[in-house]
Amino acid sequence: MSIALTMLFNGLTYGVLLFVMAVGLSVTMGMMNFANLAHVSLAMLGGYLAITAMDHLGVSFLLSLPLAFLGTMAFSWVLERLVLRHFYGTDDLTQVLLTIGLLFMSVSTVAYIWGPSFKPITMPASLSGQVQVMGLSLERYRLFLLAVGIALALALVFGLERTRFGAMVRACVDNRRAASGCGLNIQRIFALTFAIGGGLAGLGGALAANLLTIDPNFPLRYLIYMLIVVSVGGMGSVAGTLLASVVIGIGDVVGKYYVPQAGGIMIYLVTVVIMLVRPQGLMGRAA
Amino acid sequence: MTAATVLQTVGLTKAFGGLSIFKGVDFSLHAGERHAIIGPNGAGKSTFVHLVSGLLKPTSGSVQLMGQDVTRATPQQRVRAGLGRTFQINTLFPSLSPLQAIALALCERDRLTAPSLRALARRVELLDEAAALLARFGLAADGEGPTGLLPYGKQRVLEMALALSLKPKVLLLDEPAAGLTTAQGHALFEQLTELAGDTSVLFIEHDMALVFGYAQRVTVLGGGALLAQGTPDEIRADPVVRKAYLGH
Amino acid sequence: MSSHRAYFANQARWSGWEMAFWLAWVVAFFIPQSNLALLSQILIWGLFAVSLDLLLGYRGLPSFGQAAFFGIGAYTAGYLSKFGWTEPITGLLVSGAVAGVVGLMAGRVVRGLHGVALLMVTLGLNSLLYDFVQRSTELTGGDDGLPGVSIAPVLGIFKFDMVGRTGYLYTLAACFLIFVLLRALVRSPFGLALLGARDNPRRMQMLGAPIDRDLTLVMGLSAAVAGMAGALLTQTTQFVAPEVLSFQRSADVLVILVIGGAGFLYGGFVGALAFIFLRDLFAALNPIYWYFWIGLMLVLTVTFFRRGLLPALAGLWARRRKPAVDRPAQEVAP
Amino acid sequence: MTGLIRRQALAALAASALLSAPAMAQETVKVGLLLTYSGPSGLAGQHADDTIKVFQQRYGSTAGDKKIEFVKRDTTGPNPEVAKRLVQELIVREKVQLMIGPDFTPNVLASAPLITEGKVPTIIAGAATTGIIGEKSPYLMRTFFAIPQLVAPLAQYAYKTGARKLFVLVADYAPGHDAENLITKSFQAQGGTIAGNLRIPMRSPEFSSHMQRIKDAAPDAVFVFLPQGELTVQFLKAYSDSGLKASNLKLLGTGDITDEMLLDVAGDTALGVITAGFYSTYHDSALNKQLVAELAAFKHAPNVPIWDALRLIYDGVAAQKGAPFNGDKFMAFAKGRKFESPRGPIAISASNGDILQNTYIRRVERRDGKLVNVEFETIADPAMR
Repeated sequence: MSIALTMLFNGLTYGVLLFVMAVGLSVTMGMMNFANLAHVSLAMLGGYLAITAMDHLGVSFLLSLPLAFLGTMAFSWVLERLVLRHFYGTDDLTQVLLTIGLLFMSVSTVAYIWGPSFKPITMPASLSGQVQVMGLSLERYRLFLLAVGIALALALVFGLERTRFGAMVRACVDNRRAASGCGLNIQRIFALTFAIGGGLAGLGGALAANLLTIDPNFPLRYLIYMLIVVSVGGMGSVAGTLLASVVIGIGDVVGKYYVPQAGGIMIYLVTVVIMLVRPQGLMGRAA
Repeated sequence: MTAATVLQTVGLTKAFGGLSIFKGVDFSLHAGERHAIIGPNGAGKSTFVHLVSGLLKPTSGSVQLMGQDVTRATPQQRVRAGLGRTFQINTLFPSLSPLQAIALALCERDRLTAPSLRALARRVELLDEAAALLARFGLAADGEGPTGLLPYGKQRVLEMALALSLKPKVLLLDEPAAGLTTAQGHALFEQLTELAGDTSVLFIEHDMALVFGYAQRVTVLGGGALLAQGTPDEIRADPVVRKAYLGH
Repeated sequence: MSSHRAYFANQARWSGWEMAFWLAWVVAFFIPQSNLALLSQILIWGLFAVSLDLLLGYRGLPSFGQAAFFGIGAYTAGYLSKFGWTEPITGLLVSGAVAGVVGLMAGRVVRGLHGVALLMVTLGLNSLLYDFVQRSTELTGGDDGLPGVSIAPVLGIFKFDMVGRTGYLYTLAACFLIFVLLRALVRSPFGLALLGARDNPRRMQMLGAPIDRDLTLVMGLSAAVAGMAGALLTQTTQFVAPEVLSFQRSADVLVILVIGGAGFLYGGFVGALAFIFLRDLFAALNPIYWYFWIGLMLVLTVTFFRRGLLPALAGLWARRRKPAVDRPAQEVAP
Repeated sequence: MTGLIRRQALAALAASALLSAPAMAQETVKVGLLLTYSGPSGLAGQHADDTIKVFQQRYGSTAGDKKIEFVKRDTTGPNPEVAKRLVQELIVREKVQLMIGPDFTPNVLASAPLITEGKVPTIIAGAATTGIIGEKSPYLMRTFFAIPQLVAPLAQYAYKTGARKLFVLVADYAPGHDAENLITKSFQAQGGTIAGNLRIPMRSPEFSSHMQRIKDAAPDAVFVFLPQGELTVQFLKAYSDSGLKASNLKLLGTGDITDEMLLDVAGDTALGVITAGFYSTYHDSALNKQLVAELAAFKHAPNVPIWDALRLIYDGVAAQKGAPFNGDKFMAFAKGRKFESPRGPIAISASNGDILQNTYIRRVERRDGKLVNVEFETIADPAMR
């Protein structure tokens, strides 16, 4: 029984990690109807910023997380202002191809700046190894990840539900024309939302550095996972992305444990089935 | 002797969840008749046309077209049975020229669109028919330019030409004169009368001048129900209609 | 001939450009130093992109899984030759048929989808197939490729020689014949029906058009052509490995078609020429960072040549030949 | 398509022709170089280039009376279609007389027929699967390693040091399946039993379920075979995070999982891992120490298979002094040749051209601040004697 619980815990924390990395993309896709595949490159950037901060500035791991968030947020702001805002309203194929181009460019640029090999991350002792919780031996880092994930989910849900800015963002998601009709500065809201989404991806990348490996080919490896989480969850829905992340995280881990022959295809099966049954995703609005 | 009924609905109802927006309408259209449907906004006019053309599935009730029950039929099957319709908002083919659009409609009518290696250009009689149709609708000069660049008025005419090119037995017009000046509206209805021949026409219209000018019978819808049905004069005099719709 | 008949005949007739295009490939064969192996692969990429053009350009359906059909064709040709059916031409046709049948089935599955959902389902199906082929080592040889592929000489006479002469002529002939059939198809009422459904499915319904049947047929057709392109690759390289149905290949062919220009049937070849040639050039110039230039090329294409190189070139040529004043902005009608 | 090295080499050639007395036109032997420079495994190509630079700094670019000129091409990874085209380009248009690579088994299998038809002696320095060398083309040789050379000795070592229940974990791809069958057969031949085996997907970001399966099987040793790259780093991290490392369950693997390229990325998670490998930067020989020192300038380990391939080419070409270069003569010279490599004594098998070499059992230890594979047992290749 304890094995099943451990597997559930590991699956949940893996899902939380996917959520943090993907939620920004879900909001930008849902709100600005903009498919930004380069979002996964922003996650990689966050990973590199955190590692560089720790190696060169001697910053602790915990402090490197906000730095990764702010650094990627700033970069996302510039990227949106310079390039992406000219492509709002184009058809989704154009956006997909544009951002695949940006993704390819990010792979080479990062290899040029940080070198082609893997970047190791040194974890503080307090976050490595195992700890006994209710008879289960759980990894400390995953507990930390769960805590950060829950805090973030709550902050996002409250941020969107309770704050004025949240209301403005939701207004834009529902009906951009109406929102701009009643005086909302759409451009500024888009820019800010995209930057926050990018910052979240950066934070997700920094958190992922300890579980996944950070190297220039990070985007090529994890692009598909992020697309799956966002489309299965439903564009524009934070709760949908959270649900999809957890379902896919647990499905992947538990699937690999109990049905090893199925190997990695569980995640693809889930995607195809859900997309056929509910093309708009679990919680997305019907197209 | 009343002419044969070409289109009939019995107890036609449509409800979205609890909200029923179309309550048990019995309606009949006679062969060769020009029939107008009027009613305030939200009266269910467009819903009625969508239900009859098959773009919406009714919750209950039935639709008979040329004597066949088409309640569950797909739009394509209804078109085969002789139905043609236009749309309130122009739904045309932006990247095709009017000539190509009409040629496509004729190919669909004659069931020529199965994969084949025979070039469209070799079906000369069909192309001639398409060109002739365009000429009759006064669009001969614009045949080869992109539809997207046609002025709005001509696009409305093309919308009608497309529907008529199928030689439908029953033609549904969803506010054909929408967005046109009164003069253009009348010109469009003149062309319709002249070209429709023995096709029965059911049209939704707001402009009372056009309704009373061209319709032989009128149906008034209100709140998703049938308020009244009769000749233009009867409808003009009917107290229920005057209160619900004309306001005095 | 009255103007409307000329209008349609004009679209069907082979223009000077088209003949020059195919003649250039024949002339390239006789140029002594020309890299026939590279040109053959460009042709195969081009045909593969044309198969996607049927879906994307003519029916408006994007797909992230076109490599699945390419791979099915490639492996079918491989298995045929492994089990003794080494004759290439029939092998090519059988491979196309097998891929086509799978395409028809896929067509029925993805019928109601569009936009991102369609991209994800095609991506998912492609990934499932790739994973299966790569993992079942006993059946497909997995990563090491299918062992025992050898193709008999074409028509029993022309052996697949080292320099690639037979390979080039065989590929060119196959591509040309398949292309001629596709060209006739898109100029038939079926082609016009595809364009109509791309522009406005609702209007097509009200014209009584069987758009679902057409969609399944065009998926099957596009899969068959992709399968034949895959078979050509297996037959000319006498080898097949899981890489033929990788996600990377599906992404590359989409890039190629967009760069070339969707909806013109020639966009696939023009895009393949530009993409493969530039990729080879960038890779030789700077083997480590050439990905950057491919990405930049894609961004520039999507930004400036929104509808691809071909229409941009055609537009340029049209403007240069006739001053814009007396000629309406002639959209290159397919 | 002139590669970078080719332009420099051409310039050097022109210069030397002008300067030297009008001697008999010096013959140039062109050597094709097919490696991966881009994409996920692009690192190997770059390390090979540096190794070639060091070799040429030491031995110049002439062998005997002939000039050696490299023609470089990027196979962009396991891409048989591209590899075959590049091999054809090198043989037919560049007219290379020798070749190193292509890397990855599918690339070699696709190119073998061309290599045979072109009669171009080719040294494989980056593909380990069996059934290629000697079988697919008589002109193939290998300076890399064959999977059995590492797996069989490891099975013997494991049994000898007390392991009875072995858990086998491999990546789910062709070489992985080969390794799985080999380790299972050789360990059972020793009398040991397989506690369990697992094939993990090539792209598997999440490892906790795999670790749990190892714990369930409760083996006394774990054998691992993974491709070089993120899977290895993630496995080692998960192995230590899940507490398996702390329970000092012996971890055995082929040299790939503790390759110097990944050692400092894996960090302490690799400490104590026992592997069977053919080369360690810590190998105790003067030749190796000097090479490692010279490559330290490039901040990475030497690519020894490339180094040995160059050694073989230079010696083979020099042996044909005074006569135009001949491929078949080179093959005759190379087969059966024994020479000292930075990894230790090696030989090219006279029968099929595959490599014969010692297998070293090594453990990862920290020596003067750096993680290295310390060789503590040498198993000589029976065919070497």
